[in-house]
Amino acid sequence: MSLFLIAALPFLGAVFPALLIRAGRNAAASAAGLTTLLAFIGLMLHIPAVFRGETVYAAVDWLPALGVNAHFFLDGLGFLFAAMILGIGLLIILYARYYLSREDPMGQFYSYLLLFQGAMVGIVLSDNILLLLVFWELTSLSSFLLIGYWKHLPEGRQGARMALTVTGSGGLAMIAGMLMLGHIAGSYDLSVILQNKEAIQSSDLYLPALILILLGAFTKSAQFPFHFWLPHAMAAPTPVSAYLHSATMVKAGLFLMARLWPVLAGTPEWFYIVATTGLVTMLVGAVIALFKDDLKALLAFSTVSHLGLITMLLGFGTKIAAVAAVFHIINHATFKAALFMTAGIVDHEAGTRNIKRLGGLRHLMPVTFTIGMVAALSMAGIPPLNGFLSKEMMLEETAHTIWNGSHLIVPALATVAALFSAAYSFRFIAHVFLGRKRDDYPGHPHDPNTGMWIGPAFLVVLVVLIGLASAKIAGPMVATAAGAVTGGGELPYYSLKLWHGLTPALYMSVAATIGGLALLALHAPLQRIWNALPRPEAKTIFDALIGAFTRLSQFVTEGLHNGVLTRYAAIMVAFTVAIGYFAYRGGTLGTETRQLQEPGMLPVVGWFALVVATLFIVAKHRNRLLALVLIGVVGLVVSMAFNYLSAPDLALTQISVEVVTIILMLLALNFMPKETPVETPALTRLRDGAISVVAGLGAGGLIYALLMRDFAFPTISDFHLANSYKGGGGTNVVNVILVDFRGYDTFGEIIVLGIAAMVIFALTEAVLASKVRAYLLNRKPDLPQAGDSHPLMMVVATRVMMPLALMVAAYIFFRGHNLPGGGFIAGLVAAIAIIMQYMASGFAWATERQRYPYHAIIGSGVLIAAATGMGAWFNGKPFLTSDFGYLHWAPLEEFEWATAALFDLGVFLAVVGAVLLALESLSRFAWQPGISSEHAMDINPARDEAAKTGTEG
Amino acid sequence: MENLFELLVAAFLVIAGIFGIVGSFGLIKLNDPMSRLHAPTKATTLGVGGVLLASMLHAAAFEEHFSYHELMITLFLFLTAPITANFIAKVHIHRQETRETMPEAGGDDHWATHDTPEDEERRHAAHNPPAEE
Amino acid sequence: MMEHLLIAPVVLPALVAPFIIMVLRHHLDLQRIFSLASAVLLAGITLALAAQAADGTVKVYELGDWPAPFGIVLVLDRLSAMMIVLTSLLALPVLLYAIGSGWDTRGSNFHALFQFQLMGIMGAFLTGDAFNLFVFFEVLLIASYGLMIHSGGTRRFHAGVQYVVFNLLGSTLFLFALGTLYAVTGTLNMADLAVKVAQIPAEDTALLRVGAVMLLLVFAIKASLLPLHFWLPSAYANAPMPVAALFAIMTKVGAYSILRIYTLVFGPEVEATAGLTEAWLLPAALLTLGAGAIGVLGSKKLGRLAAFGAIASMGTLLIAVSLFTQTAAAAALYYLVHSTLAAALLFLVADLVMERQGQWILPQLPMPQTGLISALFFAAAIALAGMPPLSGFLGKLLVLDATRGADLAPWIWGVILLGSLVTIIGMARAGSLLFWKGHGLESEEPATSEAPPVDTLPAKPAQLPFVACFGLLGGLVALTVFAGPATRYAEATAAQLYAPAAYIDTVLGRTAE
Amino acid sequence: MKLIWRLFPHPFLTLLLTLTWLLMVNRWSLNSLVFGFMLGVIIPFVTQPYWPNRPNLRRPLKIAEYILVVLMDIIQANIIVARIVLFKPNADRRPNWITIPLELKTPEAITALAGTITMTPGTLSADVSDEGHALLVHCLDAPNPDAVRDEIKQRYERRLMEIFE
Amino acid sequence: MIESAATFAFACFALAMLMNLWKVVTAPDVADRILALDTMFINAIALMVLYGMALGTEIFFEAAMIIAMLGFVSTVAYARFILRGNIIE
Amino acid sequence: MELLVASAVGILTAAGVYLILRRRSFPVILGLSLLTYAVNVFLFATGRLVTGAPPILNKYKEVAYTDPLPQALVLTAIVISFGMTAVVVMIALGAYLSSRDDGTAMPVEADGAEEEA
Ligand code: NA
Ligand code: NA
Repeated sequence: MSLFLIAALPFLGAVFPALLIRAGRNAAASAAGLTTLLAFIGLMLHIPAVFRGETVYAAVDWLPALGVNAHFFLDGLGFLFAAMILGIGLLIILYARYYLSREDPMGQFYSYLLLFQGAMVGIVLSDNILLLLVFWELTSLSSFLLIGYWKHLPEGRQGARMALTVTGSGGLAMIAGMLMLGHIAGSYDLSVILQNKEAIQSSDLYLPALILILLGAFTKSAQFPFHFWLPHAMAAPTPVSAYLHSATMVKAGLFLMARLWPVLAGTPEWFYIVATTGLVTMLVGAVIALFKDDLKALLAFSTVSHLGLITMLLGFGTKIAAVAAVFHIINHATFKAALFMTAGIVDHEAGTRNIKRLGGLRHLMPVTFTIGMVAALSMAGIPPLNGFLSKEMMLEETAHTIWNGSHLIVPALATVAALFSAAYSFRFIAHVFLGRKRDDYPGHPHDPNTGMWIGPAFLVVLVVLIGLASAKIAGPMVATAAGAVTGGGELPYYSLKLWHGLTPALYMSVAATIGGLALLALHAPLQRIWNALPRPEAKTIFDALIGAFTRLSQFVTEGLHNGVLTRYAAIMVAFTVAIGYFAYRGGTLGTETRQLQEPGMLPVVGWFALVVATLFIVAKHRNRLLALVLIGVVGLVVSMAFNYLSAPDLALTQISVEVVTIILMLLALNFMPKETPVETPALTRLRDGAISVVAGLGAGGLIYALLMRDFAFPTISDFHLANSYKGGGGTNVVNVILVDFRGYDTFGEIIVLGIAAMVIFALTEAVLASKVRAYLLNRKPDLPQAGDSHPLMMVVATRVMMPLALMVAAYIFFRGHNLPGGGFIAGLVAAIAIIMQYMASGFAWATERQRYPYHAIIGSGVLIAAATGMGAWFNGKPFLTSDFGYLHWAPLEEFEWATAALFDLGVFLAVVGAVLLALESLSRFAWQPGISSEHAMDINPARDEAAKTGTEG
Repeated sequence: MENLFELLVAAFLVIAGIFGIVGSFGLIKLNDPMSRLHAPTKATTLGVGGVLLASMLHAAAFEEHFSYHELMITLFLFLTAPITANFIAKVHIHRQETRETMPEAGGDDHWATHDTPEDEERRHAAHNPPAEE
Repeated sequence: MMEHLLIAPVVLPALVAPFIIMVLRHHLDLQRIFSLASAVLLAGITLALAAQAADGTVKVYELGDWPAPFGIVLVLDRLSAMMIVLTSLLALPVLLYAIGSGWDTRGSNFHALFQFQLMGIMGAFLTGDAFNLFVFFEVLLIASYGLMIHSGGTRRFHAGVQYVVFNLLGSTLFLFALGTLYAVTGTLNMADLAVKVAQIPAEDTALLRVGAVMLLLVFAIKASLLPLHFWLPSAYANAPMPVAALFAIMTKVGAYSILRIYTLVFGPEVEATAGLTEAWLLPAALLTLGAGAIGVLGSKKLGRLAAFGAIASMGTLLIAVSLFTQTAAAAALYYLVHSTLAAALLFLVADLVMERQGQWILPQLPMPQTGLISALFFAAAIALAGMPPLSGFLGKLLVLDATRGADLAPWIWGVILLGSLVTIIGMARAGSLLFWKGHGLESEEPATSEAPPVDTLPAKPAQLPFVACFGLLGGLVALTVFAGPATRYAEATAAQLYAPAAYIDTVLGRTAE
Repeated sequence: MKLIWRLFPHPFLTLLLTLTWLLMVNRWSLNSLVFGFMLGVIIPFVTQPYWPNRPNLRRPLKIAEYILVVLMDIIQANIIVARIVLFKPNADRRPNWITIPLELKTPEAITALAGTITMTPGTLSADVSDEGHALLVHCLDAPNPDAVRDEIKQRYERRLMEIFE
Repeated sequence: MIESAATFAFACFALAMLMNLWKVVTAPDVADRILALDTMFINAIALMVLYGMALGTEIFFEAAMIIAMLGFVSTVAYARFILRGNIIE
Repeated sequence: MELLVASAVGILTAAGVYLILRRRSFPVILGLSLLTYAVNVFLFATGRLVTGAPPILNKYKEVAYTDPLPQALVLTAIVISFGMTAVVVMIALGAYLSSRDDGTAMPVEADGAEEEA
């Protein structure tokens, strides 16, 4: 079976349980089990090749640009792990089917489990370290889901987050390490990397890469000081613990160290980092395990300890140690998974995992007892079980290891660790199963049904068989896997048998066993001492750290993004000025090429008016109406300046926009406070002043520098001047640019205006649909109101003004192409003509007389502009290509027509519609029942007269 | 002839300038707000008017074409100036005066600026009997 | 008519929107149909255009039949094609979501504004003229203002004020920049600017540099580069979430513009603008990522969490952009597509949660459809945090790989990896609180102070929102599975960007020499 | 007839608008005339709702006379007022309110009167009474308010009565 | 002669504008400020027409005309705001 | 003349920025208006300052014209900023009416989040 399929099957399998759960728990379990079995069988089909020492490949390029590719390979090491993952996986699936209760969402469970399984298989089959990383992080994520599976348990959530944090961060470090490794080797493919030992070990990046990769491995394999997450992950359902935290996931780190052993091991750095970490972990784990009362915690720390053992062996860097490591991996997987399942059974049946409440179960659960006892003895390293064999090999290796010149320290510490290991194993047997039967178990302990014990039983059989006939049963596997770990070549001599003679290891082993028994006997007093000792509680520290970091993040985030626009804007302006100045300093400023022009009297007066008005706005801005009046001065002066400086179109536009803007702001100000309070402290104002002055100096200085220099190149507007009449049919070049050369800008611009009006309309609707409406309806004016809201004279004047203004609008519209003006200004003038009616005769009266909805006017404007633009298509020309010509109808003189005028009409309509829709929307805020009058003017003697005589309405 | 036109144009300009400045000077000099309101009328009428006349004359005499669109400006100013003056006067009446400080409103009760919503209702009731339209 | 296809992405929504306003203003169903149909058609058009651009040809559309640089031109190359395709493909699920969740009925003119928004974005991606870029920035911004405050509400209004004011500052800066560039070079067309900038005399570069850097800052505001990012959290967190999802592309407009202008006009080999960005852009990008990641962990509300997620992803993207190398650009482009889809997905999922439980990240009673929603949240979270197996991880690897030679490489790596870690911790915290903790809550006092009233929840869960979410997730999966072809396109695009001669010659109508 | 009224709701306005067009284009030509007239027809038609009732202008010729009188008065008054502003100390000035009872009834006529008063320097229409039967005028310097009132009524209101009512 | 007369007129209206400015910023009452601004608009018209005459161009006519029309609108708007608060009701 | 224009731009910018840094929406909008003036004049001035040469083609004689392009750009900018101003005024009003608070800072909110260990 292709490696792809083997790797993919668990993922496919992850889909089914979730889908099939409606069909029942058995269906979900079967689907999970069958896909796993299929993958397992597929893997077994490769046995002949693997045991011949061949490597099976499967490769598809995924992201060749980066070197992340779906390259898989299967060698002895990969086979060993894949077999473990799939094989134990099968047993776990079976076990879990009976372990989980009816309330647990089983479909989810199997989905997560198979997701995890797939990720693990992916890790061990990857021939590409980046692909391996993908699977690596995926194990972290899927284990997060599995640990937190029991959503009602806070320990589950916390354990899940802790595991994710620790293993996830290690994984991220590993990413960096792997990228470095791949960089040194020139490829991310393992098969290439493994050939490059010299290059890698001599590289400057070796040490950083090594440390980063080991961070990944150590966190995953719960090595000291990252071991603390593993016990907390035990909040997961026991099948998960058995699978992830004994057999598979925690072994991923070991796998990785084994995988990269050929290129990373053998250096002093490797030895001191890896072997030391392993040794310390082994010792620490074993000691803590002895004093844990929770069965699963005991097993968890024992796992930590055994993982340390294997790590230490890999760290020794010798081939024979590597063989021992491989062998212990196999053995540990068998007995530890069995032990977890046993613990799970005890928990399930007795209703507790607390050793203190157990004991004497041997009588009630004989099958479970047998299984647990054999597995625990193996863990203790008692012959003839498999745990004894690999422990002997370990002890033998430690005896030959020199640590910083010392021959003793490693074997001594290893023996102590083995001693504790034996002790907690014995305790597992003695305090759970042996002793007198109790009558206060929380549950009713009895042996579970076959489905639950068959799995651990099978493993225990393996434990015994490997112990008795290791060379036959485990020999080929160990050889093949160890061969792969050590990177081919001849393995040194070793033998997997029970009796090697009176070796140092045997003495150490005996010492450990006896010592273990002694410790068990002394357990009660030791426990009291242990409990009295102050010791750091990893979870507390971790929680405190994470909590502090979370609170710090909240503090920083809330503090930095405190919602104060003022500060955001200040930072933005200051940053801009600083960067602008930095950019300026980095270049050279050329010499001035233009002369200063002498200003006449008018510019000086205008400048003075502008500056005075501006400064007074700043000084008096708290009086909002006054500020608006002063803004009017500024607008007038700017408009005049445009006129003076040869920009009549701009002057027209500026002044018309000005008026509409002021109307708009007055409409809004009606509802807002009329005064701005003094809020900012003087120092803040000083800071703001400084920022403003600097910004002003920047803007002023920049334009001054620009004004004193000519264009570096002829400008493109020479073309516009030259072609405006010939090609655009107009003599007002600004207008021709607007409707022709850059008509597309104008198209965008009217859309902006149209959208603005729509937004305002939508906002009005939203506000008036909210509780604000009630407030508005009952709102009393802020200031006393004068009478006569629609004065007679105003009404009459605007009635005359309106047609006149529309005439002006028409005039400005039609001449715009050739003289100052155009659709935009015309639109504003027309809009103002209608606004005058609103102001004079009132909102209700004017609205009633408005025949065309403003939405439609805007829409038609945009559509006309667009349609004019598209019209060119039928001429085979691009969008917005204009055309013009001359018509002659006797007796009239010839006159010019231009499609640009049609486009300008679109502009005109859009502007009219937008301005009026915006103002009309704003005006609706003030509407209150009873304010609408049926008459245009409040006071009209003619009407009163007519009412008296009854002649006219 | 040309000299005459020149003289005329210059005269209009001088007159315009004088009245223009008088208007704005009055704004500063006059000491009560209602009086100040009178000043700008000068600038509006003879000030701008003089300039416009000068401009028209100048165009006709020296630029060989008649120009009368300046009249449009006059038209607008004449239409609008009374209204602005009226409004500013109303602002003053509203803010500085009360019904009591104002002269009699002829045969009527008070001036429109001092109208209250109640007055409005009263008028409405008197002149628009429910039967009407 | 096929030669006019290039303008279609702008003209189509520009026609549909006013049509909706004029004719369909009171017919919601028809609005939805037209809006959707337009979005589908737009997707087709952009895909057709992408097919045209895929072979590396540059297509130019001279508006008004005026040649560049005198008129405005639209330019289609791989980059613009990619961006418009991304936009239209993002728009579809977002629109589906807005319709399915009923967001489009909670205020006026949603569909017209949506179309205008698309028009603005398309226009910005397609234009070859610097000032026209400003105009379309404004189109997309003003439409976004409308969409952001769609349906109103106090906090939304206040956030709207901030959003608009800050962006108006940005628009002002844009004009200052364009004015400066025009005053120096006398042109506005990007290709022509490139030609002119390359010839600027070495003794007169100061003003050009100021213009160039101001332009960059404008784009940086859009791209939410720290410390110009302050507008984003409140705006996105308080916008309707489907709108925020659409906004995922808006930050990319900033990133796009930086890439475009700083390869075409102020490319790395242009001497006049040498040293303009090196000292500060990359550190700022690193800080952006940091601020985003910390924000994810430090967010008390789901909307803010998503917004900071978006900032973090922009940080990563800007790191790649700021290196200004071809490889980094390729990585940036791949990551850009990813982060757009991922951020959009997160916003939509956030809306699913907020519809049911309110905005606070608090333990709550189990909500309807928890399973699906938590799965989607999980996917969005790992995507945005850059965890495997989704494309975020690949994108991050690409960025890390591309930054290997950089001076600040250790910093870059450290920040990206730690950023991922902090992001994933933050996401895990939020997810476990929202989806897990509530299971123990039944007996306790329910913390439903912020939860929406029950009657706003559809009795029968709407299918469309989930379809939309899975659509986006499908996009992420496709981007992961087809990472090979995707990166090949990104590389080709980057190659085209870093060899601008063809672009310039085509636009200016010069025969390639 | 009705149709014609509908089409030309304000015939004088049409004339005025045509004239303004010709003024604005600043050029007498058939084209301008035709175009101005077209607009002069269209615009009153379109804006008719905003000016529902039609003021009666009985004696158009009187309008010309009125305008001339007012223009002359403006010039005269300007000089007087300029003197006041420039040379008369504030203390010597007698600003005053004047109430002018109105015989005019139509709003158009009242507005014309008020406008005239304002445009002739020295006087200024400030308000109307609450029922529209009196006009409030402010005088810059009116030692004798009654004289001013009578002159206004004589010179302007009487003429306007002839024109409008 | 015309030139010196025009200069005189320029000076007058410019001075008038400065006086208006003075009044706009210092007047005690907002009504006076509005009045001064309105007068400023009128002086601006005069200046604009003068300037057009001086240059011999008609290009400033529209601006002057529009200001004549719009100055009124903004003045009325300010005044209405003080009178009624709401300028469109 | 250049000095006048440049200093005017500078002063308008400074005043605009100062007002934008105020804490209430109304002065901020005033500030935006001033800043808009500043940038419009700035943009306009990039065509350099020319008096008496408007870009209206004279069919009859050869005359100099000022640069028309910046004028067209400013026109577009004026229109756009008008639309933007209208919208921001409206949103500010909506914000004020719905909370009776015209500050530009986000209103302080009761914290609904609780810490989890
Ligand atoms: Na054309
Ligand atoms: Na990210």
